[in-house]
Amino acid sequence: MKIEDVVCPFCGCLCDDLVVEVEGTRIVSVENGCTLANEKFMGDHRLKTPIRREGKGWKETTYDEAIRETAQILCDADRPLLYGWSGTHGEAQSIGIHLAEILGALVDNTSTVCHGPSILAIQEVGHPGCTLGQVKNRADVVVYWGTNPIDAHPRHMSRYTTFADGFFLKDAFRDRKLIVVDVRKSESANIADEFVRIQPGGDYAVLSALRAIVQGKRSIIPPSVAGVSREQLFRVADLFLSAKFGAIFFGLGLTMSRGKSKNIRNAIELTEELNRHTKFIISPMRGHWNVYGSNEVFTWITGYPYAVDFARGIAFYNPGETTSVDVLSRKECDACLVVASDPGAHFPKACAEHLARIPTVQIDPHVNATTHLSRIQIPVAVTGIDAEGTAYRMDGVPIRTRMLFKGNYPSDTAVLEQLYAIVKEIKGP
Amino acid sequence: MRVILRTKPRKKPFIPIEAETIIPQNFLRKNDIRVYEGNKERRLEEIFYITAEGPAVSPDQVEIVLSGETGNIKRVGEYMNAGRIVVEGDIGMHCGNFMSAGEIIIKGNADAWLGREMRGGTIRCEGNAGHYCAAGYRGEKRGMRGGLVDVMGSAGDFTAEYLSGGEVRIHGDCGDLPGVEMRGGTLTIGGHCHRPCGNMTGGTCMVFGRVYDLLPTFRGAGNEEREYRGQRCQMMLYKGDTANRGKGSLLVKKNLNRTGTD
Amino acid sequence: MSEFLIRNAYVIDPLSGIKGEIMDIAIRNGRIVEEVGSNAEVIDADHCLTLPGGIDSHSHVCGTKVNFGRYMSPEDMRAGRTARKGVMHVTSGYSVPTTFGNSYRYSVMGYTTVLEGAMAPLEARHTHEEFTATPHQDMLANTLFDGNWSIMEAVREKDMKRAAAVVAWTLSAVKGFAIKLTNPGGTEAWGWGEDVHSIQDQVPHFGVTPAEIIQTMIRANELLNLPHSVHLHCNALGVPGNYRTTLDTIDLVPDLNDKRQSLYLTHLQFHSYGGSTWKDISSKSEDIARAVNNKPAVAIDMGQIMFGRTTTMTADGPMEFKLYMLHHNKWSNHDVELETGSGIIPVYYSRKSLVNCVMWAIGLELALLVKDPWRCMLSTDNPNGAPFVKYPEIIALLMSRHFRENEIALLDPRTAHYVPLPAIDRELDWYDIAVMTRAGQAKALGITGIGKGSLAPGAEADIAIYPLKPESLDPSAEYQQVMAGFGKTRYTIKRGRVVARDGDVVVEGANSTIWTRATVPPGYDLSVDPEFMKKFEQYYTVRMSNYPVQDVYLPRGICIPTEASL
Amino acid sequence: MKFLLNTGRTIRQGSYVERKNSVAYQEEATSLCMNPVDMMNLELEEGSQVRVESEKESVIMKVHPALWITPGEVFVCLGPYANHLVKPETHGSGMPDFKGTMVTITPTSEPLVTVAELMEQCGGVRYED
Repeated sequence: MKIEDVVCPFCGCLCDDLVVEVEGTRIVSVENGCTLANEKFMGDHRLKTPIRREGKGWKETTYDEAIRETAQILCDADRPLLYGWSGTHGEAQSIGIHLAEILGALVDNTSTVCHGPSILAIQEVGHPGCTLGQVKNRADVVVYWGTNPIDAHPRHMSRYTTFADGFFLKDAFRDRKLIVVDVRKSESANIADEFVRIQPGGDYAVLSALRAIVQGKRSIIPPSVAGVSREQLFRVADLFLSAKFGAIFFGLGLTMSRGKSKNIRNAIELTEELNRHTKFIISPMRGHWNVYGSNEVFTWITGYPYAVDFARGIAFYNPGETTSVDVLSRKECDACLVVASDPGAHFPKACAEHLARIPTVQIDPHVNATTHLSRIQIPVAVTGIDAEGTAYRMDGVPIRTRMLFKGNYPSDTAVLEQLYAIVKEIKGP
Repeated sequence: MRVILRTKPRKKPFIPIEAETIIPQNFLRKNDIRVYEGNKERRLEEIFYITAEGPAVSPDQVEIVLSGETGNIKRVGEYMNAGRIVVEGDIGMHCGNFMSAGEIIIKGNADAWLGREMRGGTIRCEGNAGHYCAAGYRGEKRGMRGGLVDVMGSAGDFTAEYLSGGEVRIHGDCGDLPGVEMRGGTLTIGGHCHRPCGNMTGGTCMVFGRVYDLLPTFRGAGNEEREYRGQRCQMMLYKGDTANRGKGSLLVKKNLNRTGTD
Repeated sequence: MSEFLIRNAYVIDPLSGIKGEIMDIAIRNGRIVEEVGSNAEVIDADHCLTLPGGIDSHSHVCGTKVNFGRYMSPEDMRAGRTARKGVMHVTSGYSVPTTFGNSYRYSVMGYTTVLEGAMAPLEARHTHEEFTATPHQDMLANTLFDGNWSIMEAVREKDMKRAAAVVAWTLSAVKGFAIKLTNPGGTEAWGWGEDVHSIQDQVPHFGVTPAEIIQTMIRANELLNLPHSVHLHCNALGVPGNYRTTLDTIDLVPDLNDKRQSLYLTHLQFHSYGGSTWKDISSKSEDIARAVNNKPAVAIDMGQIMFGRTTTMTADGPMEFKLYMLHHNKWSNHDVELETGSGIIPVYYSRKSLVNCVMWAIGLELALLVKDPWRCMLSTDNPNGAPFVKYPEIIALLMSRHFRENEIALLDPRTAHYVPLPAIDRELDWYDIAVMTRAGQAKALGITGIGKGSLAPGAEADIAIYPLKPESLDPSAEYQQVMAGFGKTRYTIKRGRVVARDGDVVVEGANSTIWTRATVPPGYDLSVDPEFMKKFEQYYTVRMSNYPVQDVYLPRGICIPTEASL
Repeated sequence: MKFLLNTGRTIRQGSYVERKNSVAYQEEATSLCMNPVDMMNLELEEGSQVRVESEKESVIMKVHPALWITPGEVFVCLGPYANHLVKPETHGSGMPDFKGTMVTITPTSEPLVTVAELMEQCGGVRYED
């Protein structure tokens, strides 16, 4: 059976034009997908049953037992951490947050090691953005700053920017200028009209310089800023100013390098400055397919997009203090539930060591690095393949992922609902 | 009155204690003071051995002495408006948040957000301070508005972020971006720092050590003389940050072989 | 079968013509009935003011821009935090509370139905997700068409029926309730960083004017026989001298419907400014109120501002950027492809600002000068003018001249030169307030037919009992009590169930979402229209099949079906 | 020799991300991209094993030449191997310095470890399916 307009649950592009052929509970072909999508749909490397660590080995267990033991672990803890969430649908995220609320837990999503600093910057200065269709239909200047879409968001350029013809740009590839700013000459830099190579850690200074230039203060700019010549800075600023509609997309090159949120703040303030002259927008290249959804769901329930601490009953938020990496490396938490992510692979070693030290439970379809650090793992259906639910694209557009076939695994929602019910029962009214 | 709080051993010593209730005014009467250990509410005596000596009729006659394993105790002195707190060792995050009067002495190191959004009073830290020392809260446009934060050692990154009033002195080094978003008040840095005063719109920052990676958007505006620890120093004056409105002053001590954008 | 009897209620039920009578109200299975059996649970109202549940006909509480208002404002979130308590979830936020925060606070004030003022169709799913997390009010969504390309093409072709077909398809696809136009044409212009400045300006590249969009949409709306009229946020919001644009707009309105207005003008306070700059801004409330009084085909809501901090959020992207240039705090913007835009900035309305004082006066003046309370709804355009928790204070200001005088004394002393407020003696009575906070809304929204806004047998048992005794209370003198009383019901009853009591929410709640579906003749069904489908696939970034909001998002949806006259 | 370690996504890393225990994932996540000039100075061939050491930690990786990287910098796709080297310090931001860790690189003949072995070094117990 061929299913059309399938939504890809891999990256923040959330492409929704895939054609997937299904035979029973097996996917036999994928059309329109990128390499990442093909691997996601065609790959079949699921953990078969719930597993539980016993001594130096692992034993199979049942869902009921695994969930009941997880509930007990979480209820026994004084500072449990519920981490992950960006790899599942919004309905499951919502239960997870209510679970944290009732447990007095910390709840955090993968933004913490992704666009968390972007959120901090947005909280300082706001976010002039738009949906991706605005860029497709209008943008004549596109900037990728500290991001390499060809590898990380393979269809971003063909669906929304460089290669995507739009209403006001009938021949996008010719009519749009592409500027790539990075510390290395990435695949994306190779096809840029202008490649700006910055010394590592130099983004803040370059952005400050561009702001000053846009304000007409050219005389202050020294011959070179973080490895970028004054001439190139002027050229880039002129390209910005001559745009009818400019779009800046930025990635982890800004969020992870020194200055962190301040780099993004500076980029947003440049965008704001440009809006005094023309139309400009800026947007983070969100990584996981539903990481933005986790920010949305967290926000409407708790008021904050990530890193929320319910220890005191109320929601407390302070990244740097209530973020997972900090809490784990300071050995604060005494139990951890990981849902739909892999902190074992993506956190520094000290954090992985603490996950191994405390009772860690993972709810995830696959065996990953965190599996080895856990006490229990509960396999679930993959949203977008054998489970469905809401996801938010990187620009905030909500799209419902599809269930392509009914498999044998329970969804994240089903497992979390059961867990929530047991915790509620243990905690009492 | 002198109240001595000495920590008891804890089963899970890494779980922070939240103790905004530890402020002088709460010890005037024999209140039932509670703190939090993770998600569990505890009576103060579950966490501390408590001794109290002498009388007090107003909070400014109360001195609280904290000793033992205090490096993981947060929010001590939050909203404090009178009296004195002495921490014999290290102190956890958010010490002296919103403090409006009184004095906090920390003999060891202070963790991050020391004196966050402080309005008045004095915090003196004899060791080092963590990140966001004397800074603001997420999303809020004003950080510290009054009072004095005096750190004998070094401070971390983003020191005095959003400083709007009052005085911050770091006698050792600062990390990256001290005085970032600063809009008023005075920041004095005795040692070295990276990229001071990014995006500043007002106030004065003086650096008596070296500045690394001075931002390209600061404009030289002559020389001035300033005194630091009894010594007259020749300073270079920069106005900035011109990426923003450029109304702030950054003074950097001259005659060091490494200044500027090197 | 659940039965309730409310005894000794001081009832004002304007839709039933009851203007203050002591009576009993019987409830069975969520509806008001003539009588119940002797086993019914009894609530003694003890002569307290008893009204139909409150209805907010223009508020921003759910959806993309509201959530972004939260997302970007941790400083606002920390201002209103409560812990989990009984069945109540954790809440955060003051001006943009979390969904549960909004729901509980509305419920405690006796509100049982709320219309979200602006939903971008492309992001409708988000609004519906938040609706289900706002469990104590029935929700409706105004759906944005101000910059809709298909609409503007139909307007250009002077094809009113095509415009109606676009509305019908969209409302049905996104489960929206009514047509919302926010700065029509201006949001498309903002796609290029531009704006339209009058209703006769051309929208760049589309060759239409705001006036043409408004006129076409008013008529298209009636062709579809939708319950509500077009809901308009006029052009030139917040600009000194904009009252001319507003008067020009009111001039456009034909009278096409004998049950309700033909055009709903929202937050009119922001559209009633005289002067030419911020220095000489003045109140033109008298001109505007006169125009409204002379035009029965329009209804308005106040858009009152109240002093203090809040967050402004609107689909009017260009206006928010202008506002940002004044405030320099922080600015978010979110243009939505082929449809609309939006902007958000935090603001602080200060008594020290003459402009803010004038704005404050204008809202009250409109409510006092518009003679017919059925055509003037009480609103703050929550949270733009103020968070809705300020409604009780506004009610007290409208009911007490004395209170107004006290407040005016605190304002910038120059205010009196720019506004007529000090000379207005009118004090609204309990009946006026009942009309302006529920009955008028129900009529204007066209939802009386599904049992909203009244206490007559057959109506939904949405009831608010306030600790106020109109028989012995003088609102003019005792305005503090009025304020306190409207702030916290003794009982809020939703669909026959007590949901809030003395300030606490007591049940989990389960609301409905009310939407409209106009059935069109086959030739007007755009879901199979090749040209529409082709353009959709070319210019949108989601597939047409993934655009409609699935039924699963409306677990308790109430559809109001209509038959289009195309 | 000292290098600045940069990390980021690669399409191969993304492709194998749900098979973290596979050889393919291990190969990609231990591939260290280095400018050929630096390789020459260190006398490294394509595929040579190196020990990459940060302040406290070290891992074994394999070198691959890359012209797109500046001498003095190296690139490894994000994953458990690279993250092993990154300090948990977040500067009060919640985010470690994933893109700016100073490392020392020396040739070695020690073998690569699997993801499971790496996690065992963190105190875990390997699960093999």
